[in-house]
Amino acid sequence: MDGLTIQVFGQLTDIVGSSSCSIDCVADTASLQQMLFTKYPLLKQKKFMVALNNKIIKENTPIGEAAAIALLPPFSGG
Amino acid sequence: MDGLTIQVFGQLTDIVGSSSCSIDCVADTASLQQMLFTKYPLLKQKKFMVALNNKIIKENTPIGEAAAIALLPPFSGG
Amino acid sequence: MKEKKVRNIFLQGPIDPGFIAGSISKHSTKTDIGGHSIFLGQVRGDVINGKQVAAIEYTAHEEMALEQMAQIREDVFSTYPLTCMHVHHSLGTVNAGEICLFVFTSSAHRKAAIDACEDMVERIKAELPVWGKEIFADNSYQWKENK
Amino acid sequence: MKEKKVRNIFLQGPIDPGFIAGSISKHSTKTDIGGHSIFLGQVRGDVINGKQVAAIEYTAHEEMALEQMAQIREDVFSTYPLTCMHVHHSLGTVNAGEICLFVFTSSAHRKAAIDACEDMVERIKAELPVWGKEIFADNSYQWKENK
Repeated sequence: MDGLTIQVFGQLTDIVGSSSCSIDCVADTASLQQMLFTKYPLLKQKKFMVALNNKIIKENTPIGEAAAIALLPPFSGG
Repeated sequence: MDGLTIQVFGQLTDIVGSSSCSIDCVADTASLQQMLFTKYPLLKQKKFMVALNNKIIKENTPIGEAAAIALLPPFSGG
Repeated sequence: MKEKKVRNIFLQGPIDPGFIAGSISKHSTKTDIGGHSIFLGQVRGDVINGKQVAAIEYTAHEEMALEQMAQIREDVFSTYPLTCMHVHHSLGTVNAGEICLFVFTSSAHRKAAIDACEDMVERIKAELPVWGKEIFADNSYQWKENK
Repeated sequence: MKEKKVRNIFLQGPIDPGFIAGSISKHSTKTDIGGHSIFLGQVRGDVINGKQVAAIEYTAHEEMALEQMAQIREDVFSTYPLTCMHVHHSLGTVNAGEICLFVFTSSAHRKAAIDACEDMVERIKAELPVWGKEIFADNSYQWKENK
């Protein structure tokens, strides 16, 4: 079974150590968050949003196969 | 005794026929306006302000010697 | 308080986009600036009673306009925390599609520059003794009126 | 209704004032335009704990940013009677004093262009997944936070 590749942005790259990371497949975004907190405990102290297939997720959502997942800290463009 | 030279701007130049006109000396801005209305009756139909020495005049004001007088229709810059 | 210094704002003919670029470039040494707001007035080729405006010819009571502009500049500097401001207005003929007014404000944070620029544009249109004569393609004309 | 067309807004490195001039020039054929409003973001050389910001390095979730920008564009076009709008944002390194954001709106009468430009700037800063990393002269850094 393949894992998921997650794109990581902004200051979260300092915690993950890279602009992407891989984790085992998970059923939904709540489980994803738990798994990330286990793997990268410093993430618990950070504000960020999860995007699933380019949409920001506000409540727990199933993660399908080949899902595009991204972790987005507060924006600071412009 | 010298007359006064008056600078004329915007659409008022169409009435006066030039960007300046001369009139006899007058005591104050109210008399000036009367004299202008006599000389250029079409001015009565136009909105304009009188500037005396680069200040817009709101009430009757004495006109000194060598006064700079200008007739200013509504502005349309920009 | 800034001193009320009278500076020329008028130039003959249209304002060239290259002039605007030069003005922007000059601010790259001012590294306390975070935002610039620019307003540009462009001559519209309005069709009025079937005739199209080909150009506007601008005249001004220059001395009064520059004194009033100094007052506006002083007021705006005392209202907003601006780093700098620049105003240029055309005199003479400006063809439809060309730029006749360039207002440029800069500040550390965007809000001051944006609000000050809008304020300046409104005051320039309302308070400067400048007149525009709309020239049609057949050389007839009418005097412009600001709304 | 305009179609929600995704266009690129990103370019590598700073936005050159000559590019801005070129963009202004292109509007001279649109003689229904009476006013342009432009906002430019410039990188500030802030001093933070005794160290000066030398540059900001921008990254973005480009795909999401462009989709969101298409939404903003659609919303703004349906709110204001605009002739056109253009947005450009830097990616990569932009030095202090250089331009990193260029928002440009045009309309027949000034109010629409001015209000739309301000709206766009606020929404771009709040809604686009773009991040700035402030690089100090000694190559240390901190992540920028928008107020």
